[in-house]
Amino acid sequence: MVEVTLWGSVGSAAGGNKQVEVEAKNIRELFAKLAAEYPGLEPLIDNGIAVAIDGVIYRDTWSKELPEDAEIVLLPRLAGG
Amino acid sequence: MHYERPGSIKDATRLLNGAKGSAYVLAGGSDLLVRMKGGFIEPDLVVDIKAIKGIGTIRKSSNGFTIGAAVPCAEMAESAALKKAWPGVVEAANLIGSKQIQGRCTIVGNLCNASPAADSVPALMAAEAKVAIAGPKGSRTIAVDKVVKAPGSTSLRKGEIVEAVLLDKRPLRSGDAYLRFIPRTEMDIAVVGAAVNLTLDKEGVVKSARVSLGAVAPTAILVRRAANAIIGTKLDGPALERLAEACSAACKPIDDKRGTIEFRKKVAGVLAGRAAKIAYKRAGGK
Amino acid sequence: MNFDAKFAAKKFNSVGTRPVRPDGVDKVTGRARYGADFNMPGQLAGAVLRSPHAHAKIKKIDVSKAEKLKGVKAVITADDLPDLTDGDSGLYNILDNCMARGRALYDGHAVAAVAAIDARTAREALKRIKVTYQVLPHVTDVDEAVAPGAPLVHEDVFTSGIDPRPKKPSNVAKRSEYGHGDVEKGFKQADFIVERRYRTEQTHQGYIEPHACVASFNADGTADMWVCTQGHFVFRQTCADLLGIDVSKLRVTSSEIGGGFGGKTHVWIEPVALALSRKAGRPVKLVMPREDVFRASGPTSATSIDVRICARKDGTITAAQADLRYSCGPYRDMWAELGAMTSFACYDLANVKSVGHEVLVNRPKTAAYRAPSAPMAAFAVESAIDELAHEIGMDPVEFRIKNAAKEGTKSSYGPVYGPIGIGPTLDAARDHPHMAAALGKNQGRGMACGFWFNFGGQTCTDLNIGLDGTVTLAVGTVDVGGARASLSLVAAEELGISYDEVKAVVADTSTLGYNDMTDGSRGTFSSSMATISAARNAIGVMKERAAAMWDIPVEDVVWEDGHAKATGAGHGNLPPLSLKEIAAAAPKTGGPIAGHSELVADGAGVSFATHICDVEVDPDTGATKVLRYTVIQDAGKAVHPDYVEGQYQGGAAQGIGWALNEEYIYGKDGRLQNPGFLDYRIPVCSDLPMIDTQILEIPNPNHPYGVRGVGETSIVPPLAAIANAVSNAVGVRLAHIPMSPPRILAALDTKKKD
Amino acid sequence: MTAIAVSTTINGDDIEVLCQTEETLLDVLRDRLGLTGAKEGCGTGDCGACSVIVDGRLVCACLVLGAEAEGRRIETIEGMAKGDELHPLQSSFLEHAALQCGVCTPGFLIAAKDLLERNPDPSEEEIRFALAGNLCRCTGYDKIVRAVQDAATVMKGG
Repeated sequence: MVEVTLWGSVGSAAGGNKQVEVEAKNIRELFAKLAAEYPGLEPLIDNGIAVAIDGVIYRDTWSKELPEDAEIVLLPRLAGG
Repeated sequence: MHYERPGSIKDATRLLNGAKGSAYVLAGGSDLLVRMKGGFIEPDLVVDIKAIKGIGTIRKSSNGFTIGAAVPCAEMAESAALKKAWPGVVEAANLIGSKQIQGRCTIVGNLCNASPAADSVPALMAAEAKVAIAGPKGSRTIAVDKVVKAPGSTSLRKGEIVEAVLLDKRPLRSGDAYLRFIPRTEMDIAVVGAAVNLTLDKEGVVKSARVSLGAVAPTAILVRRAANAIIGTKLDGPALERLAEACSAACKPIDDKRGTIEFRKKVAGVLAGRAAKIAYKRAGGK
Repeated sequence: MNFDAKFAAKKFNSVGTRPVRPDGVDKVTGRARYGADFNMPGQLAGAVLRSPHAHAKIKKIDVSKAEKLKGVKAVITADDLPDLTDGDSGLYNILDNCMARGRALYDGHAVAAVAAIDARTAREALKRIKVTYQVLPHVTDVDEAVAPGAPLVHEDVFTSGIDPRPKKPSNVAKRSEYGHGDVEKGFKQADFIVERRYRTEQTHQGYIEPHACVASFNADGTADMWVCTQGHFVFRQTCADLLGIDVSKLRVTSSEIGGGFGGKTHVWIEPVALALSRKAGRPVKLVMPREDVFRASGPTSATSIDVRICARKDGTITAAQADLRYSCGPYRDMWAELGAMTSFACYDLANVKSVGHEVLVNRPKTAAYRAPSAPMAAFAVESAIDELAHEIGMDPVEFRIKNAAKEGTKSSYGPVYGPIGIGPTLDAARDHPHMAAALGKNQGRGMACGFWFNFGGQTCTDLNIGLDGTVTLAVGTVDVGGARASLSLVAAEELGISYDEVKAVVADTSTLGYNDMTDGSRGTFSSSMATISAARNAIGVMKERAAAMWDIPVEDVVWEDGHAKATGAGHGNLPPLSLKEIAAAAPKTGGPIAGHSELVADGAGVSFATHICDVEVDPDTGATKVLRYTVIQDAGKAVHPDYVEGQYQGGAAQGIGWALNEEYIYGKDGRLQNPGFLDYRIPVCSDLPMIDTQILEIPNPNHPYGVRGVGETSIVPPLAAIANAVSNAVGVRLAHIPMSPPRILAALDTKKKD
Repeated sequence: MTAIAVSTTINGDDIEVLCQTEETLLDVLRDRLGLTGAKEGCGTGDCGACSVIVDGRLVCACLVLGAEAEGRRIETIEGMAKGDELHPLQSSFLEHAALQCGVCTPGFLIAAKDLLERNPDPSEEEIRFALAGNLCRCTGYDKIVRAVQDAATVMKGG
């Protein structure tokens, strides 16, 4: 079980939930379970959500494992210049 | 579009006079080509005057200087005699655009483009310059201030060409200066321009003066009250204050993308004061 | 792909040196080919007709007279770009922006396009297209757009991110909130408070090369495109989606790119060129005139930001709050959200809240511009921080050091930081001789910090070893400012050969796997990671070949200094085999030698910078001169220090232009008044001093060499650094960017009257 | 009749070209003659990317009509190196990394060459004002100015 913080527009898409607990071992599983629970998140996941695991931001490495005690934050996918 | 390159003034005026549609004179092209590119004008005829004999030279005579209509501004800076006699006119001409523009642009073009913000025009007005005009009905000479009527509009009649700018020989103890304000250090159109031309007596008192401002009214303006404020003085503090106040009061500017009314009024006075001091020093005043 | 990206400290031979770039000679001799420098046989000239209205219903477009003009080969409107976006609103907005569908949403919005035998005919054809508009009320100002009763850009947009969903439509497309703690509680604990509204005007990336492409749509449904872009793979995907082409049938080649800064991460004219070519049956070259570049491509947001920050007497910030409104143009986006995320990222705050509002206006679609959205937020926050330091009576550097984020700080946008560089850049600023230099009359000094996330992403490289032992490195991230040099250094480093033996090229979309764009400061970070991976794979192959040549087990071969060496008992007397020798033997040992790499380069380290600047303000004209400028930034590891310095200097210069003179000026009619370099005033050479740089190297733990992105952060601090310097010079707080001379003079007059 | 035959000299070669009367010298160089080293950054003389030298004068090729090239001597970036040998300014720009995207580089090189031919020993301020007509958005000008300073030293034989 990992605790996940949903921020900014990601939180609004999940019905205003800011903190959720999910049984997931990697990012792929996390997204699958979140999409099932909060259908509003699905389009965001399709367009890309960034996952910060202990401060390091992952945008596409869906195989990344989620350590039990890790701090996990979901952010909108960033744009750059 | 037809392009013609006549070899004589006569042919040039004949071509312009006979043109059916819109006809334009091409000297440096730094305004004309920009307007063509922007689609603001679509000339039917362009008359390139650079092949006309003598039109690309600066001539010095006992009466002063004749600057041909096709002389690029860069060349004015290379004429030591002109620079010495009329440093304000030359520095104004050399503020137009970049080095690349300098290699092409002309003061006659700057004048005939009839922009309120033309850099060389206030300097020429302060210098009491005249222009020689050739036309189908002969030649005439008029004061520079009579050329521009309104933004984009001149008093030139169909078929007429400004052949040259005429600058008088300088009396002793004379100096002129031109300053402009731009947001950057180069490449901008003047937000305010101020030119001062003056002559001192032996004691260093201003004997005569002309003050002209650009970019603060529909055309460049001559401000007699500002000139009067410094005549009879050695540019002491109160005289400079009166000069600045007269300049600010004479402005009829607009708010636009380059500056506000308040800004232009204030800075017109500031620049006129600074230009007056430079001109005074150039005239030998201490 | 198993690739260990963990940082391992090592001594470098090539990385960190400053060789001449491989594309250099082409660029100093005029041979390098940019977007507009390419031509195809039978090519037509394209041109686009644009709306003169800020907001108008397009009632009718009559193209018949244009089509009848001799030499015109195709005229297109939105009808020729049917909607294939299948409910994807983001993609639909891109389509609508490329060619207006029913309504023109800003001055410069494309409404039709032509392809003709030459440019003159194309221009003439545009004049013959008759568009009947019904002009609608418009709004261009970000504050006016959120005011009650403002004209609506879209009548069907309701603010998202608010519970319950509003019943009335609004120009605020989205609200997003970040932060933690309790700001109201924090405000009660404070002794000093600063509260102010800050405004920044819209700026353009100002790349010198206008958008340009040549598109060729073939009769068999395949297509080719040559284009200046920051990401040809992304352009391929977007164009394929919009035109209904199979991705594999559209081959996109990226030209040399004449600057992008985010503006060339979005498609503008490319789908139009393809649609013209499809209709005309011939290649079409489409180049945006400079005026169109300003009117219709990529400006950044105009903003209005309310900041409230407070602190105790001892200099501890107890609460910080920002309310940010960012203009998006006519399409919903995430610009305010990025502003909200970055605004307080430099600080360690117990109570922080930032709220972003995406504001729709009748201006061109906002595009990414170098650390998008961060400079404006930093301007507001760093100005307020400076003011607060003054109120408390603390030195602004010490005040920032006291409150700076560090390893373990919970960032204002959520995650907890690992090892980061804000502290070291502040320490370096405090100790820099610039901080102690004397100031003269009318002069002021300012400093400010900046943050950018940096990111990585999908990356693919090929490394091919020739028979002579020289190496071709094919990368898929567009080189915007020297990356081919940096990546050649990395390949040379890893293989143990000389830089001169590596030639890096940017491959087209048909010859290499997918790559994300060069954006988010990811180019060198991610492609260097992929290059290291590819080189290590090639080394693996070479070890096998050496083992075959020696006829020993591959386990007994190691790679050192560009040589295969045999280890273990019994092979000790085998002389090492050089890369050249192994390469020469390749045909007989198994064929070509190559290393490939496909990976997701995630884990880019966040980036921080501190800037210091001195200015002199003419109190009579409001003119500001930048006297001295210093950039201090963490690079992780500077692969090619010249180009790292170049990024620092270039970002600072863009920020200086933004701070002092650059702005979009709209008339009451909603039309852009300064669509050219004459009145959109980017800094010229004589405006700037030398820009000093100090590169800090705090290794990124998630890159083998410790590399972080360096491209974007440098534009974040300058707005505030200059605003602080100007405010210190004149004794009035300047809160409206750009601080043009009329604004400074007006502020001085107000001060005199007070 | 709006097409016009122009005889001119470009980088020492005699060239004859037919162009439309409203075409600029830049159009003629790029589209008629394939000399794409000069770039169109603005078309209005504000960016200097199309800098060329006409009869010894530095100009923007976008503000000269192609027809005006008749009988003139034109120098472009393509003629700056002598065969394999780069001009000292070209070498200096490479060594100082005075280019990032490089699109402004041909214009800067031509303008800097014009400067050093007129003033072999310019101050930093003189360099900055002489190059003010050439916009660069990548470098902040720092390395460009240093490259010109260094090239000046090399050309003086220092």
